[in-house]
Amino acid sequence: MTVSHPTVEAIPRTHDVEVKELDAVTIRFCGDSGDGMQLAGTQFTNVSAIVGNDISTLPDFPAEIRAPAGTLAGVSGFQVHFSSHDIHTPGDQLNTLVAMNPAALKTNLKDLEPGGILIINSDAFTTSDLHKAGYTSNPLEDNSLKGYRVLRIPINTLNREAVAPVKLSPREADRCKNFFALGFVYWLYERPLEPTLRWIREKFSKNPAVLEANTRSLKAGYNYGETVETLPVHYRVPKAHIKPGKYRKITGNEALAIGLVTAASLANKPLVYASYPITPASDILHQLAELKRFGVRTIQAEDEIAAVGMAIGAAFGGALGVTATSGPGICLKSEAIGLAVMTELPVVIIDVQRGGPSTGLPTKTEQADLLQAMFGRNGECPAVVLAPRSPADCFDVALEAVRLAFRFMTPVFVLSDGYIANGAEPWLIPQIDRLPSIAVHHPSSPNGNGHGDVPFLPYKRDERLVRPWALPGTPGLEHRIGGLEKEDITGNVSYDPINHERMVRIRAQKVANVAKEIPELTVEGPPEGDLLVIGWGGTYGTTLTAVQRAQRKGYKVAQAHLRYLNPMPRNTGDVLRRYKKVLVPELNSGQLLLLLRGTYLVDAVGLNKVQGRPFLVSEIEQKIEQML
Amino acid sequence: MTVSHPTVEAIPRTHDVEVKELDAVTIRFCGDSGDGMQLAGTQFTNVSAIVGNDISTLPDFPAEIRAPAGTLAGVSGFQVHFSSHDIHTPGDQLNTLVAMNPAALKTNLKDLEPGGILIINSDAFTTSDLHKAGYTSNPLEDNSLKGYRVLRIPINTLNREAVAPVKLSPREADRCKNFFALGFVYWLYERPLEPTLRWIREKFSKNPAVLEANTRSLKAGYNYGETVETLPVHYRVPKAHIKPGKYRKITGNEALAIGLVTAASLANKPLVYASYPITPASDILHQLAELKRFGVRTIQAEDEIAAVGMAIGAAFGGALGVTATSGPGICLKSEAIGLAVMTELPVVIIDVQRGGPSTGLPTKTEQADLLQAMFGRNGECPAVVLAPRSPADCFDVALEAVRLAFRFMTPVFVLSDGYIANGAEPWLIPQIDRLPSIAVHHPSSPNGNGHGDVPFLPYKRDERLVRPWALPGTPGLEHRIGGLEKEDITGNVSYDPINHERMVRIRAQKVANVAKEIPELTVEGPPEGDLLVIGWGGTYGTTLTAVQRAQRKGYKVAQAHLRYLNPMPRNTGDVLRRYKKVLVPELNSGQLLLLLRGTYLVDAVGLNKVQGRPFLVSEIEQKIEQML
Amino acid sequence: MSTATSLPTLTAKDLASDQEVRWCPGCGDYSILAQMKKALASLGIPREKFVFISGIGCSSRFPYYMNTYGFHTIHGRAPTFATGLKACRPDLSVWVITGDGDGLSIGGNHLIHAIRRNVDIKIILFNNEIYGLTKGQYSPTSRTGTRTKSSPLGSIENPLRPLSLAIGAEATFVARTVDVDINHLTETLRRAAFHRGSAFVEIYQNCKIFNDGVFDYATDKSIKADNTLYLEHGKPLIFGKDRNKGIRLNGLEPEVVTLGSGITVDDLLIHDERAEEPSLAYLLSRMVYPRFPECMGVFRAVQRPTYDELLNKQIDEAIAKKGRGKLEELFASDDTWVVE
Amino acid sequence: MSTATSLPTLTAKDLASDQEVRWCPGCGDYSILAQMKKALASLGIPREKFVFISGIGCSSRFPYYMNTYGFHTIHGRAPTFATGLKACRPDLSVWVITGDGDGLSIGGNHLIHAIRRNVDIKIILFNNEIYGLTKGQYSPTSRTGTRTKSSPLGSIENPLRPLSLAIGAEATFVARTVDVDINHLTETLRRAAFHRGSAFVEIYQNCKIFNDGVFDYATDKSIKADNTLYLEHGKPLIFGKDRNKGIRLNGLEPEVVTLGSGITVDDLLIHDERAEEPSLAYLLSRMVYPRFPECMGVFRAVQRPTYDELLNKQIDEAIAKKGRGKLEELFASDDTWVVE
Ligand SMILES: Cc1ncc(C[n+]2csc(CCOP(=O)(O)OP(=O)(O)O)c2C)c(N)n1
Ligand SMILES: Cc1ncc(C[n+]2csc(CCOP(=O)(O)OP(=O)(O)O)c2C)c(N)n1
Ligand code: SF4
Ligand code: SF4
Ligand SMILES: [Mg+2]
Ligand SMILES: [Mg+2]
Repeated sequence: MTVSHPTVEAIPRTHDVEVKELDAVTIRFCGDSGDGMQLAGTQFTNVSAIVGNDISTLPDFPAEIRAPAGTLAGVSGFQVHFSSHDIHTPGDQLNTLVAMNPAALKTNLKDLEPGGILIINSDAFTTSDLHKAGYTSNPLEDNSLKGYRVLRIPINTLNREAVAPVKLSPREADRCKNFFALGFVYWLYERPLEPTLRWIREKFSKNPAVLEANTRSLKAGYNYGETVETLPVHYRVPKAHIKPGKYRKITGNEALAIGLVTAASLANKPLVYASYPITPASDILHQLAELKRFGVRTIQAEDEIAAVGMAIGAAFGGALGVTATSGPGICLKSEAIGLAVMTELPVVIIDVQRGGPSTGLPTKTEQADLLQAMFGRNGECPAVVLAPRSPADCFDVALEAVRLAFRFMTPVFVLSDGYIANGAEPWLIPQIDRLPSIAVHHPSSPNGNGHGDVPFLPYKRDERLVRPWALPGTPGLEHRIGGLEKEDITGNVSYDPINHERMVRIRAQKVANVAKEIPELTVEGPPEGDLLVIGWGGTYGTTLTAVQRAQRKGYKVAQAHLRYLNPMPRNTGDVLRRYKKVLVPELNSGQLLLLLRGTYLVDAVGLNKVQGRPFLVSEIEQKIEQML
Repeated sequence: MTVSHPTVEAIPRTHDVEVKELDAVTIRFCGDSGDGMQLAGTQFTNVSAIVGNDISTLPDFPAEIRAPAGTLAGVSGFQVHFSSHDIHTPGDQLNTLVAMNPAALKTNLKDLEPGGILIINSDAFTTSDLHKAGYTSNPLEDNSLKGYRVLRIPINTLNREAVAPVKLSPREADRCKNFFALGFVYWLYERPLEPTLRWIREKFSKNPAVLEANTRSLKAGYNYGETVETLPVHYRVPKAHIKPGKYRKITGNEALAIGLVTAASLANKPLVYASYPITPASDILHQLAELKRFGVRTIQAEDEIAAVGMAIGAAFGGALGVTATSGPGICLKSEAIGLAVMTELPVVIIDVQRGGPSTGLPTKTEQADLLQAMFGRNGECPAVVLAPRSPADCFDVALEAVRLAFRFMTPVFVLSDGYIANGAEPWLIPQIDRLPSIAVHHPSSPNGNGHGDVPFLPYKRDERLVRPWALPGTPGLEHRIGGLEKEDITGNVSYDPINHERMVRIRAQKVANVAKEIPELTVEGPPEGDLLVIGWGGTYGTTLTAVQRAQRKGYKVAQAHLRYLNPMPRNTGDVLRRYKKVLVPELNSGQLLLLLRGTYLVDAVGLNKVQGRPFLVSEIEQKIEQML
Repeated sequence: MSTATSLPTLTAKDLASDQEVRWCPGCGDYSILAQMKKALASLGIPREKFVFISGIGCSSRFPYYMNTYGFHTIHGRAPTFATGLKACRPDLSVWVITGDGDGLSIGGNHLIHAIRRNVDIKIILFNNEIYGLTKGQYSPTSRTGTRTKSSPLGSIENPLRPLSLAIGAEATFVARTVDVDINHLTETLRRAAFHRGSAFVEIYQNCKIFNDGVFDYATDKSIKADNTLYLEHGKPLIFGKDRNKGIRLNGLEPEVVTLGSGITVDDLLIHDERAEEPSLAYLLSRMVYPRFPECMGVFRAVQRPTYDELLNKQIDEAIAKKGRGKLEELFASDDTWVVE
Repeated sequence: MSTATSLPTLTAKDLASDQEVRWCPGCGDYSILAQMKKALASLGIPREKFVFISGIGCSSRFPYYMNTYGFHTIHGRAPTFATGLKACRPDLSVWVITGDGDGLSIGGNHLIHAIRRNVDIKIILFNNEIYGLTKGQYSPTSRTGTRTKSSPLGSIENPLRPLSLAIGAEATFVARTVDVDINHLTETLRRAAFHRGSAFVEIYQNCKIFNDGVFDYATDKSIKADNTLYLEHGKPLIFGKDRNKGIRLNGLEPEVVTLGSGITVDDLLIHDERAEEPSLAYLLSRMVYPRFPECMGVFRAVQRPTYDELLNKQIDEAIAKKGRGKLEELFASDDTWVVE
């Protein structure tokens, strides 16, 4: 599963156009926010998926809505890793970089491998744009790009020519230039045009001029590659051998939205999704708001407190109550989550983590809310905490979160992050009839002595310590719940000291009981050995790749990945103790690390990166080698 | 420092009234909320302090404002431990219990030692009051009190007689009965009446009838003891040998209020105290609101979020900004505290912890917000965390919190609790000129290159990594701060990945640097040995007493107590490792325990009690013995 | 909210829970509890359909004492729980119980947003102009100068007028009543129950312990007739022990006039609770003792679509238009491809 | 707030920070920034005395662009920071910058409480009827039916009217202006600056990207005269391209009339921004396009003691009465005893 790079050496310097087969390629489209790079990247991803590659993507937006054109702050990028084998990351280093303007070149060049292909829109390297990007000399002229395979293409000019026959304003004409660039890259990597042509036809069906222009641009870019001998070679990345089935591309936020709707349907519950917009969680709201036909009730609340209150209110009424936010919003929701713990109502709280503390880096990724999810509430206040490991995994985790919330009458946290939320990968569409069922029971008669004369006991528990979920509207089960300590069994307000301790223990034990019903922790690699690399959340793919590389080098290293952070799988301590060393890579300053050390007393060490972006495979690989 | 109890055996059964000297006594006054037990307890405490005993108190209020008279929910109690030596707890078991009604007897009897003195207002044992208390037979008649030394006094009757000469309604007359009971207890323990008589004179100067009645009641109670041979003995607890100086009695909330005003004065800063009422923190607001003459600005905010925002706004303006609340309020403040961490503004956040989770047990004590204070915010968001160990210690901790906040430009948490907040002990009034000074520096000119042409750099740091506190209104230092990640030195908004990581580390290191300027952790007992008992906050006195008892029994056990929870003293790991075993008693499910294990990898074990009330000395003592 | 027809009729007693009521003796809350039970029993709605949701405060203990479904939530947030519940359970009759601190201090934002959305919930604010549960601090409705534990030299804040605020927040139903006027209280609660949409009711409630007597001017039998004005739709604004005083409009300013000597009933302002624009209701909400009598009754009651109705309607319409969504469809909502 | 006299006069340029302005090209915020600099430069207050405090949103980036003290805080809470600051620093001129989401959605409660307390801060709400920074969801001021990312089938919520809400919350100064009307904008900001107490200004602001053109009726040169009415104290309410239309009161309902044919200026409502009771201001705040022209200018401006003033006064009075407190005294505020 190594990624081979087309280095300068690998490209035979002849004028015959040759096709070279590659195992995997990482390409990044970048340009100004107005240049349509997200679109180009998405199209490229779709086509690559359709031709059978495995894919993984990483978009990178500017923080501003519309930063001034041409500035460094305005650069938007989209990275695609596509390959002929199973991949788990969007790639460390770029094999090819498309830079639509000087600012894009400046901010992205450092990620291009030595000798990598650099496709440059030379028309954009005007004095003014160079200046905006902070270049004092023109990199196209000062020899500073000599370590790369530079393809200077006057994209503006060529594109304008291509669309000239269509009646468009110059500005409209220029808007097509992402398709020209895309067309050229399609040629470079032997991608078919048809899927994108189809997309253009559908998207612009109401605007024939733009339809025509974009079509022309795309083809012109392709033909330019074919005709002009810019490069003596183009590349082919064969199909990956992936599990047969029907696939689609999915981002983490999409998978969460779809997962929640699916879970609601499996449980036969209405989904009430209440949320206050916040980057990078808002898209879940946007997705779900489109799904009215699926019976989804979305509420845009006045703030995060209201949103979680609404979700809990819906849960009290028997619905699937869900809320999502990012870190600052979790702060605000924490008091109400405590109420859900006390009243033992099922509610799912999604935290799409971003760079912190405070407002931090809203558009960047991080994993620094784990301890907040665990402990960010007053009193002893345990909740279940799960974390998806990849975009597609969000679907499964959504289902599992709902299942556990209902089964254990408990709030469940889902810790996603900006990387998972916006990144995409292929998703094997599940067969509906193979999906797990989610059972829910609501009592319809008092549980006292079986007769109506003993009132309903809302805190009488089953063997798993779970209390009944009696719904308002059910005759004879009238009862009151609330945030004051409850008397065991009756649920009446109780100030009794011993009862309080009992209830604190019961709440903890109930959450601990979840461990009895979740899979044990498995490892990828030898069941014991020199090093265990254990992580959680979005670092999965990168860690796996790094560990596999180290394994191929002969190291006795294994990977474990925690989907369940509270409670952890019951064999976690055993697994940890089977390796001489334990490494915990996290995009924070060592949060899981503290939990593992404190809980299992293993001298684990952390690999910590807090830069608002994911690990590179090489970073983890290096650390592994350094430890062995 | 053992506490000797007057057991039944110890009281010579003769009719001559004898004076017996005791080392220490624990007494509890209890009755209906309307019975004035808090007042009786406070007066008894004051007098005991004045006669030179060491004291420690524990009030216990009902949760309701005015629960129905005579019910169990309405019982109010006040416990005083007074002694001829240094004491650190309000006492485990009662030597004497005053029960003004059946409900009070029912809820408090279990704490009375076998053979203890039980003073009962027999007039209150009517069928109706017995019924309200849930008694099916009258304990005064059914022999169930035979294990105690019961003194049945018809207090209502005797009191009414005593005040008969004064023109009062029957209700007003009955209101004096707490003074009758108090007078009797004064006789029992040889306390002088004068301090209380003086208090009555001052308090009721505008109401001569009540003044007169209360005076009569108090004296009548005393005389009753002297005259009627209820008990063949009374007791004397000699003066304690305590450090010379001027003393007053102080509760934790008072000490915090006074400490904050003192700190503001030492730093020459106005105190802006913004708070939203919540039990058990509201009294700090009430105290400070009375101190307008000291330049204190109290703001009753619309909620906890507003309160912390106001405190931070005041800090931005150069004032001492403080807010206080209890656990649920910390949830709400957490987002803004993150902003204070990011903007590095000094602000003190007091959490008077109470039973949780959620609304929990508002009037009860607990230590379960430690991890919330540490981690209850999004992102990597370190703040300083301190905890006072006793009511009087709150004064010192308030000063230290302010000193560190200013010196390190950081939010500082103070974790008090309901037990410390309402409990009282003698406080050696400090000499003003011996108080530490609190230095604050505000720049008046740009710190760039020393000339005006380089702008002010709000995030340029000194050697301790502390940024300058430049105040609005200073010409030439105009600058902007905020919750987005800051560029190192300039403080401009920065999305740069490497800068982010640097800033995360700097913020962590700055807080870690505090450890360089705080005292090392000391132990009470042998510097190494079999067991270290380490705790934090209000468990100090109980733990100390238990450890000292174990030491006297010959065990190699020592106590350490953490005032600084983040960062911990630099030698904490060393100290922990010098003992074979480590015990961490906490009024939670093991929060410091997790931190110590996770940080220092010692196999510490917890002794955990979550009953909304403090440890008993015996509970810790037992655990110590069990571990050795 | 479905109203069943052939049910065994409820009595107020059926609505009492088995929990001991723990307010202070003499607290105005007792009367409100009693009248609430009476009012609900008269509605023809089965007991299990009622849900009481409260925040925190003395008043917020209310749900424990009702033998209905109840949820004692957290401070200030009750309207949010109620909104979430009503959004998925339109069949329930949802009542929010709040206090002047709970609803107007910490909870002000949720209150105004629930009101503007016109969620079909009944919000009953017990205004005792004090924080009772936390033992006596001033509240956002306490009059300037009020001395309390947190304002020993007198409060320096301007009080909010709950009804003015609600009207400023697009309320469709606002009313005021007082704890001791039991018939008016019962009737006002019934009116609120019948309103489709957010109904906001302010109840003057005496806190015996921390603010005893603040509403004496409006409750003391000997003077209340001169200090209060009971609104009736379509009727002129008349008040006074002798019913000889009224409110006349002078430009946009109300003024108190005495009938007779040239001034007749025809000169008086006529109450119109159904006015489309709330200017009258607003103006009435500004009338404050001692300059004016304070109005009691329904200030405003207009019909607007409710939030929960509209929410469900969008769902129904979407389904009607394109059919109920199927999971297969959802999964395939982006381009798909098949790997063989 | 002290106004210095013999200072080197400020220019708008002196108030520009060195930070690159990063709003979208064409955003209405640019104009507000420019006019703010102009307005402040004219006040005679030294630059270092200005503090801008904002929440989160596009609008809330404002402080970064002003070369004054600035604090970009958290979402919705700016008034709280401003209140704390002003409470201890009465010498500063404190401005709060907020948006319709920041100030009215998450921050509604702090807004109304700052306003009712009459803290001496200037609150400028950029109303673009949308969430800009989070890329286009509807806001509490978006009109019912607005289609956005979070309301693809149209919003089902009733919009809040910011001025009605402020007036409902005891505001002493409320005004409205619009981003492109630069003179009126400057003048309105100056009026706010001169007001002692909380000044609340709503600015209609065009969001080029997510809500372009919502205020066209009030800004498009060809129609705006017919759709807006510029208030002047003591003047009749006249508007229209030909200045021949006016507002007359019909009972408590405003109505649009055309001058001539029997209707004269004397029939029109006269604006009185200083009316003690806010009924007129409230009524004007309810006039909404297209039924009415929308009012611009100062709706209400009355003097009341400010919170910060009163807070300091209580301190001064307490000191005047019993002398400044000394620590010795404080320590001995309970019974003391001496151990020898
Ligand atoms: C988050 C939070 N903050 C503060 C409190 C403390 N608290 C409980 S009730 C209350 C105010 C009660 O006043 P009000 O709403 O007027 O109710 P009342 O007791 O007067 O009926 C406060 C401040 C709390 N429980 N939770
Ligand atoms: C606690 C929290 N919740 C949500 C957000 C996300 N957020 C940032 S700005 C904003 C709304 C902005 O709208 P508005 O106040 O109208 O400002 P505009 O961008 O339109 O100027 C939201 C929801 C946040 N930053 N913090
Ligand atoms: S404190 Fe006041 S409001 Fe609360 S129960 Fe007692 S009388 Fe009623
Ligand atoms: S998104 Fe709208 S409000 Fe925000 S900067 Fe752009 S145009 Fe202005
Ligand atoms: Mg109240
Ligand atoms: Mg906006």
